[in-house]
Amino acid sequence: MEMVLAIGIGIFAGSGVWLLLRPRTYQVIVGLALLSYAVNLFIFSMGRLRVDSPPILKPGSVGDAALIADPIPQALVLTAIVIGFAMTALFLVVLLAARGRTGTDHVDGRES
Amino acid sequence: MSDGFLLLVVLTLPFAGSLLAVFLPTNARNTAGILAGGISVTCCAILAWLYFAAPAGVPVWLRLDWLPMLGLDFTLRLDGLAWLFAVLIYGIGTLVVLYARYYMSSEDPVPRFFSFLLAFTGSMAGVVLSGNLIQLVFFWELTSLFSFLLIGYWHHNNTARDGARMALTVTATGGLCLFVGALLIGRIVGSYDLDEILNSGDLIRESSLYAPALVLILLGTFTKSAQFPFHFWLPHAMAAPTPVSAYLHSATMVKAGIFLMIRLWPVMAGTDLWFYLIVPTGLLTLLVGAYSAIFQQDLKGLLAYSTISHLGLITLMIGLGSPLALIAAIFHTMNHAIFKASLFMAAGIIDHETGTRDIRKLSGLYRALPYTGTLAMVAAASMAGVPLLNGFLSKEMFFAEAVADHTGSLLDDSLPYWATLAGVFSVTYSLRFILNVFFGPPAKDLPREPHEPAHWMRFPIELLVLICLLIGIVPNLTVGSPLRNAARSVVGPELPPFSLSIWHGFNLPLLMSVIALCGGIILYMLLRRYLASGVEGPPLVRELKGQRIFEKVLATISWQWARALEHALGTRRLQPQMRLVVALAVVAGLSPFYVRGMVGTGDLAGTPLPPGFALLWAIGIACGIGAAYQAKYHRLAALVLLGGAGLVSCITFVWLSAPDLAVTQLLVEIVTTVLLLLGLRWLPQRIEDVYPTRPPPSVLFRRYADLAIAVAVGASLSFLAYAMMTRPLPTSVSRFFVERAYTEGGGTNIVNVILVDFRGFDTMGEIVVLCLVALTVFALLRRFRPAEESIETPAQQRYQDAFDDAEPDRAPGETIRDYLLIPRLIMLWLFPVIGTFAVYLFMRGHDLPGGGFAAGITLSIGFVVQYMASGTRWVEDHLRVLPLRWMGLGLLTSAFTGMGSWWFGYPFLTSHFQYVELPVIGKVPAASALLFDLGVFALVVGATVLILIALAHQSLRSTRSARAMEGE
Amino acid sequence: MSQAPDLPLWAALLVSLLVVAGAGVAFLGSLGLVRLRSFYSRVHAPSLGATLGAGCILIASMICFSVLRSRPMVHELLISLFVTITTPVTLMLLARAALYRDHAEGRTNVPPLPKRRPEGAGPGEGTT
Amino acid sequence: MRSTLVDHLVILPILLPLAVGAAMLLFDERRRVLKATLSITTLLALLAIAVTLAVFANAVPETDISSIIVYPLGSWPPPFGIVLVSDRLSAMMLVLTAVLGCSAMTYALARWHKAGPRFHTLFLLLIAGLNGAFLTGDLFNLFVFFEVLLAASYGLVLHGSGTARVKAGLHYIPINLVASSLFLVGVSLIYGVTGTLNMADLARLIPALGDQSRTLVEAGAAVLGVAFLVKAGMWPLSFWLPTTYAAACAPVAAMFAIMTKVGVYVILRLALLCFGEDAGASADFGITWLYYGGMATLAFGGIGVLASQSMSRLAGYSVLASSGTLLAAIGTSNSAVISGALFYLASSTFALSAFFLLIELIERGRDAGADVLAVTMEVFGDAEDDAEEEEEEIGIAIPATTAILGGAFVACTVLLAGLPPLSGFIAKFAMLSALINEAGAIPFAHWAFVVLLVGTGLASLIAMTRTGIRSLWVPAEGTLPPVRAVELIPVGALLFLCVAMTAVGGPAMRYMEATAQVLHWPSEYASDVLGTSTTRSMRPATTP
Amino acid sequence: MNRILTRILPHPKLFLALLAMWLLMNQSVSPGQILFGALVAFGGAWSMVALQPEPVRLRRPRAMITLAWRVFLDVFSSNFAVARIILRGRDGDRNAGFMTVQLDMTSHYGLAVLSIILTCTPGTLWVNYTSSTGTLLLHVLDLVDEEEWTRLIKERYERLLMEIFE
Amino acid sequence: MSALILGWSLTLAQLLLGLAMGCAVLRLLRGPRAQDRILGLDTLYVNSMLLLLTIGMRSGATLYFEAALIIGLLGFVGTVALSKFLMRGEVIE
Ligand code: NA
Ligand code: NA
Repeated sequence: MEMVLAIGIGIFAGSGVWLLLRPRTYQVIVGLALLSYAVNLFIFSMGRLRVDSPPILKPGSVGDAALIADPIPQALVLTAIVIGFAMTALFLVVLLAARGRTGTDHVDGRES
Repeated sequence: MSDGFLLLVVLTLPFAGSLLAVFLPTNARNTAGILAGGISVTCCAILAWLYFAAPAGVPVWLRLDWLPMLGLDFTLRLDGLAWLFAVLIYGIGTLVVLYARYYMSSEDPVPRFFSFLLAFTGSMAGVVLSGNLIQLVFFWELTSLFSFLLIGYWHHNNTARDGARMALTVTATGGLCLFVGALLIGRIVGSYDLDEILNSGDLIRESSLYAPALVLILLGTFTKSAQFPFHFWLPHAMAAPTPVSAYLHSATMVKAGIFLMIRLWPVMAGTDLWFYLIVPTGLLTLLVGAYSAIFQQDLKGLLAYSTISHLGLITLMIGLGSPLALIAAIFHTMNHAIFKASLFMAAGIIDHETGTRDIRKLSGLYRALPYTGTLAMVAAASMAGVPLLNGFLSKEMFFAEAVADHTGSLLDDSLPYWATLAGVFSVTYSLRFILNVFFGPPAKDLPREPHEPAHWMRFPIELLVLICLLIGIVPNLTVGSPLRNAARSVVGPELPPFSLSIWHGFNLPLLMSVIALCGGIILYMLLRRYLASGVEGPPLVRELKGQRIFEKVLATISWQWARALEHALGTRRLQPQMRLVVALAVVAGLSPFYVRGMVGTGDLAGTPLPPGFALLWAIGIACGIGAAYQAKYHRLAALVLLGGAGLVSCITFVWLSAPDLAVTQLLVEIVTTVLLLLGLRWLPQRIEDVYPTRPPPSVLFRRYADLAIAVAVGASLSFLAYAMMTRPLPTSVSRFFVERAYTEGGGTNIVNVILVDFRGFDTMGEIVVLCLVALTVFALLRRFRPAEESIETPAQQRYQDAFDDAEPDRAPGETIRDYLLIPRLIMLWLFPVIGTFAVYLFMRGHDLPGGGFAAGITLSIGFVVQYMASGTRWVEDHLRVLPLRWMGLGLLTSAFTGMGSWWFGYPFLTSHFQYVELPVIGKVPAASALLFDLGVFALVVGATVLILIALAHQSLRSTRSARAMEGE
Repeated sequence: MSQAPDLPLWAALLVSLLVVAGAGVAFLGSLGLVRLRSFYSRVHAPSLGATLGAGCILIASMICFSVLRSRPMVHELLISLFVTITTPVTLMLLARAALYRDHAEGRTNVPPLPKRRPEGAGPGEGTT
Repeated sequence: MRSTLVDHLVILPILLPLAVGAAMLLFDERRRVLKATLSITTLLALLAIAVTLAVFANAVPETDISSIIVYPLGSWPPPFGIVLVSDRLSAMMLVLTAVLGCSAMTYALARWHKAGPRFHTLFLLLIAGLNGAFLTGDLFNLFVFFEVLLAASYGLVLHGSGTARVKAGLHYIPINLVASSLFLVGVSLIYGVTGTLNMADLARLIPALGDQSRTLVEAGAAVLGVAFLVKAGMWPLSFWLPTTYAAACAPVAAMFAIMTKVGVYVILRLALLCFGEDAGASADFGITWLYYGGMATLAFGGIGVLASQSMSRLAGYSVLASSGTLLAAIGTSNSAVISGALFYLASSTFALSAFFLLIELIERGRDAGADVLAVTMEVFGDAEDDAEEEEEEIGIAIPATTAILGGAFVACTVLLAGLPPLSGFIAKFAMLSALINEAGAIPFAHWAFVVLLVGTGLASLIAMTRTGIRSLWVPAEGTLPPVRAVELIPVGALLFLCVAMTAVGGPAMRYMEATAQVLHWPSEYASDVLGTSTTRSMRPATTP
Repeated sequence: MNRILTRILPHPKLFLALLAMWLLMNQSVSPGQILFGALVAFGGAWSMVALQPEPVRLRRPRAMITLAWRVFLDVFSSNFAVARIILRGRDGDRNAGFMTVQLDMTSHYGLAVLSIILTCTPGTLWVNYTSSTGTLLLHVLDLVDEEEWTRLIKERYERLLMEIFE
Repeated sequence: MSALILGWSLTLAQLLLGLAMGCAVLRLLRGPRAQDRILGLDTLYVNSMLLLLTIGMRSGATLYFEAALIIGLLGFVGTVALSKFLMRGEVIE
């Protein structure tokens, strides 16, 4: 599983970066989204992989860290997801505004 | 008041006056003049008092705390040398003020002029009075700055601007070199204190840093004192008003360099390096200056070059390294200041009275200006070194030193010849100044009819010429004592024997003087015809114009090269920048592996791979690569594929025990899809491919490079992730959370307890981000201007409306009504369902997957569904959605919940929970964290809805504007 | 991979059967997406997974958890309800959007757009 | 833990602007007076708080570190919970932020706050983000505050709209988003190896790491470093910066003068805390790169300053030069150089901020295209021809506004070039003096740094006089720029601070020295932070 | 009485549905959950007031049950039918095609339920409904006998639906 | 024993659902028209929901149920938006 996930992270990141380096704004926003998937999974993987052991306690019990998935990376990913969403929205609007004002969808605001 | 504080007064009075003058009204010529004059006179008086009151041979001191940790105390130090220079500064300063009062037009904003002048005076005084080398540099740079303002005083004139800029550039550059030189001296000596430096001559001369320090300091002094090849700024500084020229180029600015060389002479002179750096420079300056002066057509230009020449002479004498030469240098500095100031003022009067300074136009002025003419002749004679005048005395001393033996080198031996030649030149240009201007036929076509100026305008010249005569005739009585004092403070208490008398008998120097006088007259005769022809500039080196070269070099280096370099080393385009950031990140991230060696996989047992998971990721990979492939031409396809990739990562979260992440990711996924679609409306069809056939090789190469970078990033991240995942988890802080989530955080969903309690502050920041983005989106869309092609309603709508219109029985809009008839009904009824679901997600969040964020997004999806089903107008007619309120209240709720703990004396965000026992219902959890989460919920609803709705509103706006256009 | 929950044999068998059947139906439906040749035919495919496929798996889930928890666990009903309500919305909207697109592009193999009187609005050829 | 009052004071720099900013969302956009009053009051309060914290931080002898205030949020003890840490460095940054905030906001009240919706909220939240970044002692919380300040900065860059701003945003945003991704990768990697997010805890753990773990942590730190360096504007990660800063409206650009300093601050803090002398095998990790990178940035900044046609770009490149100076200074890992650099940090922040405000005032009413033409004329035109014509030798009376603008411009020039009499000179002197007085032989890199420091100063001088002469001395046609007093006051105040820093340089410099000294005792810092006890056991919780 | 009830609790059926949904989601019928669920459902019902939906009239519970059973059977069998078509191979959908049905029902809710039924039943797809004419355009995967389909829809479903909703 | 049976059958079911998703993605990638891709995404959503349910059963925990419920209740929103975009050129009018 680790290998598959690692490859998956790599592919998402690679595709994202490829798009980030493209000249069209829409490519960049898709790239950013892909990159953020990769990064979220990467953060998540820092807690190592656990199947069937979600960080949710039985009511009234003191948890045992050895038995459940590390909750911290999950909390971090949650924050990252939210921020990533916000940034996608922001960049989208900026790219729309740029498209409207410059008449091109090139990232530099002019065809080069 | 102690003597030290008197020094402080001497230094600060001009600055205070300068500040005061700024606030004077523009036309307050007299007030400003009186202010400036009064200050100068006061300072002179204080200096005079100090001369008599202070004990001889012991400097007057003042030390104030400034930056002791950096070895920079505010130190003032007045010894004989400083006194002599200070008197020159303030004495001539007084006369210049008086002169300027009459010279400057009444329409001129004179207070500004006097303000700059006073500040400059103060800075000069600061240079000579500094008892700390860094402090000296401090004032040194100030003189550059204020001289810039003075030279550029008539800044509406191009020449003034250029002259000022050149002077500043050259002298400030030198100043920076001097600064570093001073720092080196400080390192050698271990102190910047002048006393300590002056006591460390051997240490300095033997240090390995002596050479760089000396070179740097000399660069500073040479540029300031206009030594060849840095002399070119000085003639161009003549664009300044004449009082400024008279002041800057006689007693002050240019003498700062001389002063510093004399100041450091005891500790730095006496080496071969000193001799061979300074003497040739001084000699070249002396000759080039004098030679150029002969051929000047501008009166002030002639004086400027003669100044250069005299500065070269002084420098040369300092460079010789003998105490006698030094005394001669000090003496000549003084003499030059006196006669040159008077000559500049005389030139100023001529200019003022005739309206021109062009020697070719001037002639026979003696008739109109007999008095001024006489004064100018005496001063010029002094400049030429005619006996009975002060210039003669110091020049004799110079000749004597030229003849004396210093190093025995060829240069040393040839000095008498060069000195005589310079003498010849100086006689020639002095003659030219007098004969061409005052004698000959009366000038015609002068811009103004000349008259003798106001008496008080002439008075400074009279006084200075009188001093020339007095010194020239009775040197010992007049300057003997101050000169000796000054010399003692440099050379030491024991001065070599020297005599200040007019007659030393028939000797070699006298012969040289005679040769110079006769030679000068002959040369003038020979050159008369040539000079009368009106050619500008000296022959042989006419093409070698320092200013032109300087401008060209400066423009080339500071503009063309800089731009080329900026272009080569930087970019204004996004892609190269992005490439660099990403590539550098990869390099940086991998560098530790290169340095420390590779890291293998860890020994954590791998998790068995279910085939479904492998299949899932095959799909994920296909989606990821597909999205990357399609994003250019098939935006919608890319969007859909992106959704697929998101779904895969969401399922991965579920598979790997992160239900909260899965829930959140799914919801965000949905909103993002809607969001991007809302945006796609405003992205018109892509323009045709830039490269319809095959892209050029450069583009292909860039693509391959990008591909390489992308692969590198992917591989690195894969590698890192794999390396980490196969390593056992370290003892982590999460243990603390796991153990306390329920007992102290009151929730079983550890992730949620972390988010709202343990690390609630992160969440708070996160919702602020969301809030900010929503506000930004809102603000940006308020001014949104869609692209040309997308202003119209979309083609589909036009097609459908046209169809409805064309059919006799249909009305426009019927298609969309029918289209949404049933979906709308279902979506309408889903609103309370989704709302209920949101509440459910919210309520269970603390114990099970869910929480404020997920609930907020859910509710906002509920809103969006209504917008999609019924349209913006309809929804806003029926529901009052006030996103900004939601956001504000949400943020405040979270903040105030956190602050609630203050009430109980705990830090911000300290949570409180307990179970409340209610009748019938039983135990109900009442955690402050829930309230905090409520704030999160409200903010998320507000922000998400605001973003989506702001985008959705654009459609309304565009139809509105389309309608408005039709109406026109 | 962790162990699946320990159910009584009958339940395990029943659940297994339902799960595999449901997944099989869903797979068949999705296979239709690949194999059917016209878009309008393909739109039918996902409803297999959404109805019978989902039904089987949801029932399996209900049985599984009810047995595990020894009390009726029927919240899966909600999913089936929601899926039933929402799937038509999407398919309907999508099919009609496709229809209008085809019209706008002047394709002839789709039925004409609705007019007041259905003049010979017979069956169109649904294949491309 | 010390007195409760001071304790809660630590969180106020974050909380106060946040709450006020949020509350303003509830008011209608048109209630400008109310909003202006609220903003200014808040910012002044923040200044007071920041100064109090600085005074408190400085109240103990220089040799004592325990003046730091640790504020455990939620009463969770470090390293588990998030802590805020206020020491000399943080407090100084807070003061800078508050000063810039006050002046930029005052300036904005003349006109800019009306140029787009919700300016006050955006601005206050930016302040909250900055303060959070300066105060937090937690690596991930730092990320969050970075995002807060970036998100606010995105909004503010775009404030006022217009093509140039939108185009700048189109570069600024994705670059920073990528940097944020790198930040996340770095932080999570570090967490994955060490199991902690607390900076002090990290400092405690890093020396004892195993070989392979160390390599992985360093990889994380390096990636993190790239992210910070993007924000700090190190060459070649900084090409976006001049354009962005030039495009932003004046008060925003003035506030941005501290944005690069956030990156520098974090690098300074983390480099010395986690990779300082105590860091075992990781000691001085990456420091050489910082040194050379900083110098490259400094050089590039200088080149850019010379190559700039417009004043705003010039200012943008000056920001780079300032960043480069600071990064290189950190790279020397010499306490004396760093203390000089801290002084420089304050001085250059004030100067750049004032300059950004000033530029707009000077350029107001000027034709934008005139700049390009003037430079080209100057370079290629024949100066000799102009000299021939007779020129008026009577000065022109300058209107008071122009005179004030001119004076302020000269002050900015002097500051940026590092010339006397303002604080730029003291700052440069402190750094140069420390470099040259390095014990033992002066290394070559130090010489290079000295040359670059002096050289960029000169470049600034040349460029500034060129542009200043062009815009202030060349007789302008047309009307006077409409400048309001409320716009001049902040410029004056900032410049006055620079004068004050020169005049009372002693105490200021002593503060910086103490700061730099304390930064070199990471273990003390770590034990102070980690030794903080909380009253958690007494918290009012009932176990269910 | 009824009017007073709707003043306090509009959309009582929705209220009950939401309450049921709440309890189902929470898998609990504790008094606390019922109370809170009622509260939420109450809010949900009131939120619907703002949206002003067309009023729903439901009658004939027996017809509802009959309909549900029929639909269940049809869906079940259609699944197999469609599966067979899919498995048939490349041109399994050779009989697919569009057809129109003239509907008499006008209740939007009835139409909605009909659309759900038809779309949920694999093999039939509700494509377009023109409200002005009452014409329904269907796509059928196995369109061998158009009459048969028309009859199925009109008699098996529409009649019952009209009983329920009109 | 029963766990083994259930385990294997769940694995098989997951495999089948994975294949189903694969088919959907194939359509998603191949198109040829936008509506085909949207249909693919919709199918993908339904299949993932089922996959989530099987994962839930394997874990024996109801914690993953909400994720499936979200797809069931809200999964259609994306497809609706996409369809409406196809039909009208904009999502919200
Ligand atoms: Na000699
Ligand atoms: Na169907």
